Amino acid sequence: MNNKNKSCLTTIPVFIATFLIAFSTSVLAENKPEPIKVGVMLPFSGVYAGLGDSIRNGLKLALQEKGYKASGRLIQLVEVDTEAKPARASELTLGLVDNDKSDFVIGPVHSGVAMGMINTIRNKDSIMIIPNAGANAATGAFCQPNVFRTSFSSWQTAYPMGKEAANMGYKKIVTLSWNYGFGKESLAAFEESFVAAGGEVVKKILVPFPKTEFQPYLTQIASIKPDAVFVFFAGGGAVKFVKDYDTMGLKGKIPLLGSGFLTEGTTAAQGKAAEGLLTTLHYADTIDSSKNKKFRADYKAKFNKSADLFAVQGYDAGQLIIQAVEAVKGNIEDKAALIYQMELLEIDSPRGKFRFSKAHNPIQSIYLRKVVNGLNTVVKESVTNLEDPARGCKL
Amino acid sequence: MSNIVLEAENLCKFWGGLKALDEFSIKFYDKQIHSIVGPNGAGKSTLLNLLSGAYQATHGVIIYNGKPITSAKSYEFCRSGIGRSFQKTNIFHTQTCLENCCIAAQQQIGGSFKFFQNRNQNKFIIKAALSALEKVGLTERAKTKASQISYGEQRQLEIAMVLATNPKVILLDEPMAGMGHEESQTIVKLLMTLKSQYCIVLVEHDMEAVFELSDLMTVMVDGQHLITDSVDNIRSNPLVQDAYLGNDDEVF
Amino acid sequence: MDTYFFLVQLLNGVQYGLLLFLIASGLTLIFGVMGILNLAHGSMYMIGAYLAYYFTALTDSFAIAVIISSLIALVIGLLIERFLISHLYKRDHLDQVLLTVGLIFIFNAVQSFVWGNDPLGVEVPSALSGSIQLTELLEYSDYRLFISLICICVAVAMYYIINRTKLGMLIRAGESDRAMVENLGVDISKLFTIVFAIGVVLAALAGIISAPIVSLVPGMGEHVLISCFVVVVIGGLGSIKGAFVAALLVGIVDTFASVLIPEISSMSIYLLMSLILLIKPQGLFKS
Amino acid sequence: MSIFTNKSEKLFIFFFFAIGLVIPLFLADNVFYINKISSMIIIAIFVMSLDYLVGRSGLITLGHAMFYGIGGYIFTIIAPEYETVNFWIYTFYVMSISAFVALIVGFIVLRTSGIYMIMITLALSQMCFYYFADSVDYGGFDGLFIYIKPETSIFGFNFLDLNNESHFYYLCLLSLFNCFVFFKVLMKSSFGRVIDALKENPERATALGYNIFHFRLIAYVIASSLAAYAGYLFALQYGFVNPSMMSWEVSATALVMALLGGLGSIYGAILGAFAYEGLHYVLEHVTQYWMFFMGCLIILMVLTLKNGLSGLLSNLVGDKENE
Repeated sequence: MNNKNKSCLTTIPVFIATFLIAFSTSVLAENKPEPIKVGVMLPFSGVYAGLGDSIRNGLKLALQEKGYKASGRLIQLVEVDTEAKPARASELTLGLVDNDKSDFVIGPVHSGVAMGMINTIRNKDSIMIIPNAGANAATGAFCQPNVFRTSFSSWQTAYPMGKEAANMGYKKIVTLSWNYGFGKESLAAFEESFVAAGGEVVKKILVPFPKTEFQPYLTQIASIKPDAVFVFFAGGGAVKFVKDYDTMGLKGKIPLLGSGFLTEGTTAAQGKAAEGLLTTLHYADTIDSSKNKKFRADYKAKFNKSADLFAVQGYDAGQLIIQAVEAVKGNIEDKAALIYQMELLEIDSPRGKFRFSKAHNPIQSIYLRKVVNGLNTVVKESVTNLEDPARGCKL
Repeated sequence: MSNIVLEAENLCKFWGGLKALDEFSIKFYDKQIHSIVGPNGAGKSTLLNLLSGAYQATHGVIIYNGKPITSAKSYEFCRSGIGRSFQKTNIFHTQTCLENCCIAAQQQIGGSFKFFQNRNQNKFIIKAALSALEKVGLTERAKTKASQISYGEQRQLEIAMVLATNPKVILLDEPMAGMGHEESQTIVKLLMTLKSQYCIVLVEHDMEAVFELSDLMTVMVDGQHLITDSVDNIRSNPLVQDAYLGNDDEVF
Repeated sequence: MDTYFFLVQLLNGVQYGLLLFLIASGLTLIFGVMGILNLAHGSMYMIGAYLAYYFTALTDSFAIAVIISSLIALVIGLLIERFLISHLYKRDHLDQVLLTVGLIFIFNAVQSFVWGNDPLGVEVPSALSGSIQLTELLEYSDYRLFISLICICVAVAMYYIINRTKLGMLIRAGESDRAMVENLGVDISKLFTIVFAIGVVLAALAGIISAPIVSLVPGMGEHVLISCFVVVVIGGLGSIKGAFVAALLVGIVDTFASVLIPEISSMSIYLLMSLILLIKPQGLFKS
Repeated sequence: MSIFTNKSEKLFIFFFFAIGLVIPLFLADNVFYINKISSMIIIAIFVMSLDYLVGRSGLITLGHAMFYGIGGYIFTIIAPEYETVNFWIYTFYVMSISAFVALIVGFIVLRTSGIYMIMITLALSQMCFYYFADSVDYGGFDGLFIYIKPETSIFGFNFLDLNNESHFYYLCLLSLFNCFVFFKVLMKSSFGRVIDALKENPERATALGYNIFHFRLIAYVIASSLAAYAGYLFALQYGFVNPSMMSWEVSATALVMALLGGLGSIYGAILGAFAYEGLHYVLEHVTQYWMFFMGCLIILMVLTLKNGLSGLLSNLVGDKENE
């Protein structure tokens, strides 16, 4: 009996304390109407956590340059961890919109989460800014007036590579990616332009997500002997794939092409296996502009690591908010006017200047890049001001 | 002589190469106590497990009321009227004695697929359970949890549960195991009264009780049938003396 | 597929299978002796890999990193058993499972806090960075062969320990009859401590030596855990021999399914497990 | 005849539903909390069905989320995309189809027991997960959307509007209450007697003439279709379904909630779901490393509480031992 009582005594205060914390934070958060609330919905745990960190860093850098102020109004961040779980997307979005009264919601990384968020936010007043998730539908079939994207559509990142591959003289190509939306969309976009340029995709391999046992597939590729291989992988999968491609001896024998995510934020972990890889993306580390150089220097100074694409996208989300608020002179309560102004904005991004398409996706240049000493260097501008076809969008 | 209720013909049970029961044939008559004795490992429990359907026979036939039931599922044995008790007390410890018997009675009386009727609303079940408890003399323990009654009482409850299933044949696997003399006598008396209504198959090591109770006895050795006869004939049979009784002082 | 590529794929399958065995062996050992389903097993794999990364960077030597990391894993295993799990032996097995779920949360948080969330990689040690030419295109790296060798060594060592030594005798006895071991006058709690620590070290060791060929990302342990379950169950819970056979089976089936029937390759190992359990409900080698 | 097992249960249920009934009045202008509590209630229904399976019937599964997901997917697939359908009719459809699926699945998994059953349920749910994740028609990893929520009229009376958060909340609360009463009645019934018996001693139950396979199958089908109902509610709440609903982590988390609440107590499922979800919500707003504290709290609770939170409550109220 004594023991039981003791256990009660220790557990109850823990509960009470945690619930008190909950209520006090929620009460505190409700009292100030003045500042502009920006909800940040990114993965800070799980497989995509690294991307979440970069985006948040970029965002903070942009806001800090302006002292967390736009048109005299303070900008406040409210962060939540999505854990990259689509099932939680709606609940968390509602939390930011209804509970925290966010004017802007920035997020997410994961396309599945993005679809859940859009579905929730479409009837709401808040404006959603997607700093990564590339699902074509987000600014295509599902496009919404209050949803903007500062990143890319998966179509944009892979379409130019098809032409480049044909230009390099490759006729037969094997494509490979994880079997999920982003990957499949990238392969489809690549195939679209590659076939149009006279090439042939001899085999399309879809690897179950998130499997990283690539050896059987690489052996299969070796038996097919294509002119080149086009892949989509990101994050940990990209690291593993590039390393495996090298250790299996295929590197240097069958050229490896990729959507830029193959070498984005991963080159340090990939080491020398990544050297020389060709990819296309809307950003490269060595873009020769003062904006990019300053951005990279500031980022390095503040966070003690090199900036990557995700940081750029987060940074631009921050710039977008500041410029939009300034364009309406701080009067963000009129959402229609705010959206109208946002559509007109030109963002001076480290990647180069861009505007938004009708579907609210950036019209941006795509670079052909090569990994040199762990940096994604510009080979050339592959397509200037590429606009996503926004298939199915009625805006 | 009364009629044959349960019968086994050429029953075999092999565990891999081990012959636990080999070509065993036996007949059980109504309203009699038929004891099965033999040294440890003779195959008595195996036989009981086969007769109660817990094991499937390797080959051979079990005939119950003139019909073969060898291939029936284990739960069908009880339904057709072959109840059994276990060597190791096998009751529902967290339930009351009454509830234990209710579980047993409900299968025969029905209602197991009534999802919304309170389990205590079926008076027939309660009645059958109480009468089973009364037969073994546990009426005043009805509301006590099975884990809280004495070991001897648990053995009685074990038998009460068999009775509550309204059986024709009762297979008892060492009902007196681990009991003191007085407790054993309670069971002996109980079995005496039950004899008039049921066909009872008794596996037991307590020879005193066996000789006192049995109408017929079967001696088993090494999974084989040695002899079946009346108690007096067994006692004087030299074959039995040699093969089993005389050599094993421990048993007596 | 011609014979040559068939053989290469077979090699892929065997190599993957051996690695699976190394990870799963600790899980099945702990379950067999202690009856505990250690869900935090995958987390120890992850921690092992990150420790290898950390100490390789610190000491510039993969070999030293292997030794230090294994020792740390041993200490972690001992601490968990002594201070947490040993309090739960008299409780329901599900309570022990719940405890290991709590451990998963803690390990994930520690990983994220200490090493951050970017994908990390470990360079293959230079002594093993060469490779063997298989076809005109394909090579097989020495390091992968080295891993296979380690896995086989562990398998042989475990076989020897369990079948030939006093500790092994106790382990086998502990699997079949706990009460008997106690009656023999052996301190069963000490046996449990040792077995749990060995299991944890095996998981960590798998993480450590595979660090150079995988990418280190948050949550890497959970993916591995499910594959381990499949291996352990197919082999028969608690059977080291079973785990070995099952790991090879899973590795080979997974490899060939990836190439030959890509439409259902994501389900292949689960299909295999379901089929085997339907035919042999206790797994292949249940004692 | 009271459906309550002990005093603590009675007290808890009384207070929980009393507070549950009035709480939307205090949160009228904060839709988020109403939504949050609704989703916790939905999870509680799911956990309750699992608790019945694991705690009352002794069938441990790590694939229960399969039915949670199936419930949502069935509705999304069979309901016409741009047409308003009736909630009750589709409740019937969803539950009967998933009951049918559970019948087939149960037929396979109940041949095994113990840890092997855990594993085979895990395997089947993983296969189901990959089936939906790899499918082109069902939206793959991105899932499917529900554009129009059903209406809830019965005989022309329409008293709940599912687009209204408070109305949806009351629907969830009612569902939870019904679920609780249903399980309690089931436990006290003649059927429940057999389930109790075969959980404690399946061998003896067989010897008494029960075909335990049938009873387990029925329990499995009941619990699974209620899990599907919870998944159906989840799909309706936010208007989408996703394969991650059936991932093994969801099953495992539900099991953790059931254990936290106290296995087999049924009302503990509510306690467990609310405690876990509440802690999760609080901690993730306090620190990015919420997992660390979550893990510590889980371990602390395992070590100090023997029968979960319901056991703790029982001690506090002073219930008699084992009643």
